[in-house]
Amino acid sequence: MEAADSMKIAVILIVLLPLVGFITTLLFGKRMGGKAHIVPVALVTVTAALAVYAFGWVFQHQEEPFVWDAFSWIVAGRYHASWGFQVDTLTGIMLLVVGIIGMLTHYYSIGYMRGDGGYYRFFAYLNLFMFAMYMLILADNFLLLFLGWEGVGLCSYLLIGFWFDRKSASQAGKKAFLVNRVGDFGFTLGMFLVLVTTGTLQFAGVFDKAETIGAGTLLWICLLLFTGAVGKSAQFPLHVWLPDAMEGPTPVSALIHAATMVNAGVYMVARAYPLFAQSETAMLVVMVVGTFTAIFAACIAITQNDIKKVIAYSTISSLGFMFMALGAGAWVAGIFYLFVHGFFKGLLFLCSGSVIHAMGGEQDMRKMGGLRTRIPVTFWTMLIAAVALVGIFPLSGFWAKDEILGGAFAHGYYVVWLVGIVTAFLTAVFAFRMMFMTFWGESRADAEVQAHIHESPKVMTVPLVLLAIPAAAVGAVVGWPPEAGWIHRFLDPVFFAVEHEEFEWLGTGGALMAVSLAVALLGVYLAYVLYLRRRELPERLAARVPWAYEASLRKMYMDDIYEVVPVRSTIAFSRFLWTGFDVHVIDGAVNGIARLWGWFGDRLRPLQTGRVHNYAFGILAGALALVVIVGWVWGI
Amino acid sequence: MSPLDWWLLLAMLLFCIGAFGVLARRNTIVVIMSLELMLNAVNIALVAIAQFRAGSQGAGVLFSLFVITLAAAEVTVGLGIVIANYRAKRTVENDHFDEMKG
Amino acid sequence: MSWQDQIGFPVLSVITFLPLAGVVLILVIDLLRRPAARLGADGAVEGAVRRQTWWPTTYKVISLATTLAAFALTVWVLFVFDKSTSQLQFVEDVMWVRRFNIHYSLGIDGIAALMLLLTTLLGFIVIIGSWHYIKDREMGFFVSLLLLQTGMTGVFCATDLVLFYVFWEAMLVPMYFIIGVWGGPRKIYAAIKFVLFTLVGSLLMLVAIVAVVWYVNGQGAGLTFDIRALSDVVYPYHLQFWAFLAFFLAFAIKVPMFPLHTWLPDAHVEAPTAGSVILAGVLLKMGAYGMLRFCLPFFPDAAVDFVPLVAGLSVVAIIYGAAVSLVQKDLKKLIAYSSVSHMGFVTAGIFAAIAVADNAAGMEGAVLVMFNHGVLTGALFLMVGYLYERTHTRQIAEMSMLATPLPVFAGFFLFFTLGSLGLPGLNGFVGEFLSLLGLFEYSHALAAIGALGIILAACYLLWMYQRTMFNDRGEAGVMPAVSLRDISPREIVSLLPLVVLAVWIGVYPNTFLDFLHTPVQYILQQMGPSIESARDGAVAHLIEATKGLF
Amino acid sequence: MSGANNDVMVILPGVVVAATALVVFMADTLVGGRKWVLPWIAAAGLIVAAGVATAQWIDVGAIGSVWDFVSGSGSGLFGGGTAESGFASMVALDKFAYYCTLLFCVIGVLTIMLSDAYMKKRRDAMGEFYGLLLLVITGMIGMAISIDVIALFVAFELMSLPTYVLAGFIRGDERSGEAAIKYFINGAFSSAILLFGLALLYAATGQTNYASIAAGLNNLGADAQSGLVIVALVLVAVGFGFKIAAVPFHWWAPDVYEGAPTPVTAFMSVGIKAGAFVGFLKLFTVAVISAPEVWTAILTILAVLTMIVGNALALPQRNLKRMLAYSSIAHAGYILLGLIAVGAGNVSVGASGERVLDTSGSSAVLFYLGAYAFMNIGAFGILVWIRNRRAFRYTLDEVAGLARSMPWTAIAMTLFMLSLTGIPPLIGFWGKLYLFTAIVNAGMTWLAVLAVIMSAVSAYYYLRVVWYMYFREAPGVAPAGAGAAEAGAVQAGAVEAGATVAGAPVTVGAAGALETGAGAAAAEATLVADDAGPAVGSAAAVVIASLGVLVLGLYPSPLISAAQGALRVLLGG
Repeated sequence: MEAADSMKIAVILIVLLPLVGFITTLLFGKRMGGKAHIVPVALVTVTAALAVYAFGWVFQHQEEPFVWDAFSWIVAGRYHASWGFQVDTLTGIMLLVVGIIGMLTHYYSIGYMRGDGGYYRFFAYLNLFMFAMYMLILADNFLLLFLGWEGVGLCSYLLIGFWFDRKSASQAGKKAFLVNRVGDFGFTLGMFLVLVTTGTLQFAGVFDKAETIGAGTLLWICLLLFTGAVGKSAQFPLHVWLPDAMEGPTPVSALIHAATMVNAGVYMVARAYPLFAQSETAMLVVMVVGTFTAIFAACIAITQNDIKKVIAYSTISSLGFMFMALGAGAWVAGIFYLFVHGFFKGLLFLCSGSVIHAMGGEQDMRKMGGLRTRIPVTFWTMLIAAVALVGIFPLSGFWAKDEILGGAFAHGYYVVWLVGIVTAFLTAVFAFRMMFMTFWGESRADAEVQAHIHESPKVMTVPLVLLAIPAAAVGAVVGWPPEAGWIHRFLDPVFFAVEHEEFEWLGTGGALMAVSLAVALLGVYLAYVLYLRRRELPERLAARVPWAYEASLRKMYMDDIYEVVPVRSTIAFSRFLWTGFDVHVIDGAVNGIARLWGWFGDRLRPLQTGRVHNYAFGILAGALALVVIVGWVWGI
Repeated sequence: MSPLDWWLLLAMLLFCIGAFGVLARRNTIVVIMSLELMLNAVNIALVAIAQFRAGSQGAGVLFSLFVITLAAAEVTVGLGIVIANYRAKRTVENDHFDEMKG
Repeated sequence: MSWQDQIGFPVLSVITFLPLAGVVLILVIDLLRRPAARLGADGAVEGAVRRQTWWPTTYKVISLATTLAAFALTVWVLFVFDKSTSQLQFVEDVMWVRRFNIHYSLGIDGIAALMLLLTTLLGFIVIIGSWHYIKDREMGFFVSLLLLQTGMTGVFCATDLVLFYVFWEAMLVPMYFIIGVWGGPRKIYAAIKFVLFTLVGSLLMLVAIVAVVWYVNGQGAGLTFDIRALSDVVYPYHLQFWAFLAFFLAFAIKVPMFPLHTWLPDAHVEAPTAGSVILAGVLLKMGAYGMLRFCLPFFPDAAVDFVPLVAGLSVVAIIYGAAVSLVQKDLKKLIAYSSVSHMGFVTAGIFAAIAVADNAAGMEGAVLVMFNHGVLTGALFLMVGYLYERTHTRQIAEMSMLATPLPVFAGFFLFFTLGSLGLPGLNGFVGEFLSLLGLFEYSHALAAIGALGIILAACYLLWMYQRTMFNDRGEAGVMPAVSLRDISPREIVSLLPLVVLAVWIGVYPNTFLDFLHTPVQYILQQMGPSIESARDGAVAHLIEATKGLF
Repeated sequence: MSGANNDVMVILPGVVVAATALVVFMADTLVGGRKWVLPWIAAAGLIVAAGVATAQWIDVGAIGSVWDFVSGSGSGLFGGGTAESGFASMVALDKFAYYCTLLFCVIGVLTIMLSDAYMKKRRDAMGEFYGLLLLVITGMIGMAISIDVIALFVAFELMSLPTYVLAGFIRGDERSGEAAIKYFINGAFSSAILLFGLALLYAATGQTNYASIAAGLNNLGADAQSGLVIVALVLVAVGFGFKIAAVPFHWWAPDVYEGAPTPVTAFMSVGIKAGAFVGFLKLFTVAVISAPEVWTAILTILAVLTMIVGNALALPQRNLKRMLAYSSIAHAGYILLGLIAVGAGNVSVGASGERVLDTSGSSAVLFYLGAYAFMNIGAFGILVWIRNRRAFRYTLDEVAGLARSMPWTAIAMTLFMLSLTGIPPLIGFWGKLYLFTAIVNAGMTWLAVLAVIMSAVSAYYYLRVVWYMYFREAPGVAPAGAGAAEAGAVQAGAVEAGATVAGAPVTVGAAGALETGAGAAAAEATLVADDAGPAVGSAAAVVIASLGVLVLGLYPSPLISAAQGALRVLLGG
């Protein structure tokens, strides 16, 4: 396919500029001190513009994606993988999310990270992340996608552990990487299976052969790839890293752990649509995992006190929603949700960052309250984000969430729908629990902190406002009318076989919409009652069902289980292998042979008596023995 | 048995007596005597073979002459060593020479 | 193709013996400078000799110059190298021992070319790295390094079995000294263990060499030790079986394969930095190289029969090495065990490649892993050495938060750690991906278990990194009042080539893979019939082979 | 040539050596205080003998083919001297004998050089020492040229008797005396057994000449494996096995090696062993050629035992001389492989119906003897050299840190130890390779496997010497190595380096330089060294040995050519 040269340049620049930013900042950033952000931010801005340009291009060429094999990467045996890029409509959506949120986060960070000892390092890492993320979404083959995939994982590791002088941060970074590795394990095997089965890793090539793959193999491929997605998108049971990832600076949480990287799993599954769509079982697994994760995370979020943890679990829950959508066959709805989620969840995080900034680093909501007036910009933007998250008409979340639930219902997954509704209710509760605890009521902070509370600088609030606009409106813009919005048409070439649901305002669709809206509002009201009006109620409730409260607070004991089952047992087993097997069995055998030989030598020494007649006897005896043996051999 | 066998048997007996002497006696002088006995036993064998073995061309006799000469030399050397050792250690018991072993 | 056609001078000999020439030069100057000192002094000869402060610099410069020259020549060779043929190139051939028709013959194919590059590269890097490392008998150390390099280069270049064996064994001696003289507290144990392990294997290999050559001789083909000629012969199965075992044992010890690996951690821990770098970077590769060069083409039927065993052991090594690394307390030991794990990918890739038809990727990946491991583990050992020069400890428990005083150092360290754990975009990934892919073609289950090793690799490496460079102790995490110098320019110079290579191979491995296509195809071609008729009863063949003994 | 003239020509090298011995004995009484001429006379005699042998060997017409010989592509150079027998077919001078004569002369010269400082302390005994040494060498040459059991036995005794004396040479030293008495009694005992074996062989065939014995055994046909022959061969094997120190006839070796003066030990370990092996080889390959199965069986048992026991017992030894004694037992085991290969090898039928044995085993043995001479004399030479420099009881602990105090000595010792282990590219490696090829060719690969496993074991105790020298510090020396020890080290290095560079070190100038150098170097060492004075000869011997080990290791072809060329064995008559 002949692709526009301008696109080639754009794609190359999109990928390379952040990399250049990373390298230059790493090398020279330290010398630039407080101005270290200039190069990376400028580059990211240009990149975002290019991303928008690319989106524009794909907007014009919806039916013929841009595919370009830049140069070969690995050529070995009969296999071949290349540095190849692909821009289709799905990529376009992702480009928008990544480009815009990425850029805004960079601006926001200028204010947020000011004065930090690792200022330049932070921007270097962020740029590296942008590079990897663009690589991930622009890749035209699984292997290159995996490169971006691991690259964002690395940046996540670096940025979570950015304050490596805190033990918790360095632990969390490592945990994120390792848990993701478990997913990558599956992803790698999935790639092997794809490669061995189809002989290529290029999306187009693989998908062309998707229908020829046997059902069993296909299921394995899907499940293995999905394992990767489970890790990256923090689905149960590999979700444990995401809450801990909040140890990183808040812009990181916004960019990586809400808006972009964690969506990579969803993106990848959507990208592999031709494979998944063929395997009903795989779809079912995706849906079940997503659904379970959604409600599971929501149950935990409801008791968390750390403002960022709440959002983190909310993110897990939202990601579960997306997988639920994909699994249920509501592909477009899933991506739709991803799209809007990026904006409002990113915003939510950035706002929380602003709150934390205002509170002088405090993250515990029990020590907040009453901030509504003190930091109004943050409050209003955060409110928008929260309402969008909860899914109240007409903000973004409403449209996407409703399409997902509608999709599940329409495909006959009533249980899933029900769980989704409950999740939506819980989401409303914990989102507004957070809002009420933070912004309403009286302030519970120390006097010292109180005096210190201030609105964030412009460089932080402007991005908030800029983000609030899409967070509020984008859902309606691209999603209207329901089930037939622009985004459906736009993504059609990607999800070529998806049938459009008919949406009837006065039919099932409308009813479902009403139910979900009602549930959301109910949730908000419950939060209002519990956390603003009758603040003693939650405690009593907790006292009534302590096991449930405890389980939720302790994150369903997942960390404890992980600590005991895989971590400690692996270490114990490794210890055994080392001190038991290596040292005693193998080396024991080796040294034992040596010692045995030495022992043998020592036993022989007494024969050497030093006495002449013994020696003479030895000679004679030896001679006789020889005669006997040789004679016996010849039977004489 | 042929005459040669008898002679060989005699030689063998003498040889064994000599060997027994070497093994059993501790006095080095006696040991040397036993060694001589062994050599002479072979001499008997050699002469006997030369006499009785067909086609043996009498080389055994020649051989035994050499052996006699060598035996004399051997005794000389042996006694010399014994005397030297006696000077150093005042003993001719070979059991006393077991400083080095193992 | 002989050197005359390609480059105009016997380049392989020059590369091989340049370090030796350096040794001779050093010794000659050393002898000359003593009488000179004696003339100028009365009685205080020793003092005068010692006051010649120019001397240490001189022999170091000589060492560096010869190794750098060797490296430059190697690069030249790689440029001239014809990648389109599997023939040996730059061939030199001189009769050596006529009685046995042993030749002094050198030549390289693509695989050897890469190993040659690795050898000469690490050769000069360790010289730079050891510039100030050794305090005692320093000259001897550099002499040993140079001798070692000659031996290693020879191993990769030799195309005569005996010549190969000579280099293979001769190289033991300098290594024995490097560990034994300049090693740590348990150096003697480590040195002797290293030598004895290797000797047991290689001596049995010697018998096998003789057996193979004399078999060929007995067939009326005449005595020859030429590797290519011998590998073209089809050997009877029982000879294949036993000779394969003997060769394989020698190489498996060197690789080292589980469960023959226990010499490695000891040797690494006790060896000085340069020793560890060379040991991990080059010596281990010789084992795998030997398998490629001998075990497979010489004894294809036996090799195919052994695939399940070897592939199984390789996977065990991957997991085992990684697991044991996880709980190490000493940085060097950790990296040493990680080498066991990484080399598992090599053997797995090699043997998987001959298990199923058309699986060249596994073998190419294996060779690439060899190269990558040399680069990455070499760099890691080098850095641990640099760290040791600063902290005087290698105990992980005694370090913490080093990224604060040593930010640049930590950056480099992270880079190589990431490479080692197989981050895509760096070299470690490409090799391991390919060799695992090869293994996957042979057995999905084994590959799955092997891939677990990648998870474990991330575990032990990141944990190690966290405990040393980051805070892993809560509040009291800062290392007790140490003022540490960050990485020096000299150290950066020694690491930069490795950084470049790591990125290069990660981004565009074809530069290196291109060297491998034809030689790997050549090996697989020779294996061809055996792979096609892959035997399915190794046990039955064992019995058959045992009968062949009598 | 014919008649008496021929007879003399055949034994000419031996006669030269024996005559030199007599000259030495006489000169001893005539030179008065100038005893130092004696070693020169002795060495000159050996060199003349070697020259005579070479002159008989060389084909003057082919003098231009020196390079062919060196490169191993032909031994036309040594195509001269058609094999001659003399004294009624008692002795024969064939290429085999030439090779052995040369080898023995080299060993003799090296021993004389080695004993240099040692004998300077015992000037009174110089005459006896060198005279006896020459007699032993005469006996060894006799072993090589004998083709009749009578001559063989005479040579055997001529080789043995003076050695008993040499072993006990240190008058008043209990250990030396003990060594002598042990060696003598056991030696005489085994000689008698050998003699009995020869007598039985004579009884079985009625012949004493090798070729006739061979024919006689051939005529016996199946009876060649009769009890009489087996007993005869076992008894012969005992006699030779004793001299080469094969297990279980090795008992004397460690004690005698330890007790005897070190130069004598060096000589015994390579010279006597070589002599015995040569005789063994010739007797078996020529005379007993018709019954290879029997002697292969006997030797296989001996070889297996020898390799295992030698290596097992060398392991716990802390005394270097004793360790080397057991090592020399082990090496006897390896060399036996060559003999076995001859017997087990492919026996073809020659043109005239006689059995022709595969020769690679024999040449391997000859090669190994040559190789072993260099490395073992070198190893013992180092002991002598250290002993000359300081108090030294030959224990392992005393060589700790030697690399600092005597770096070049340590390097040389390392060479010898590595060569003994069989590490290429040193000569010991080629020896082993040669033996292995022979034994594998003979179809007894399992013996080769056993041998290499034992080699690996031997690596431990050889390398232990190296690690003591290099990896350990001398007691009381700080690891940093500063100070006096290094001062000594540096100078010792200079001294030995001087020796190395000089190349032909036995020159007056070099000697002078060495003398001053060593005197200054060993300032404090000489206080405790009981063998005073510089040991130019020892140093030179070590240098020659290390050059041999190294140069022949890098390019073994000349020695291989010689060993190959030696194989045109004359079958008497």
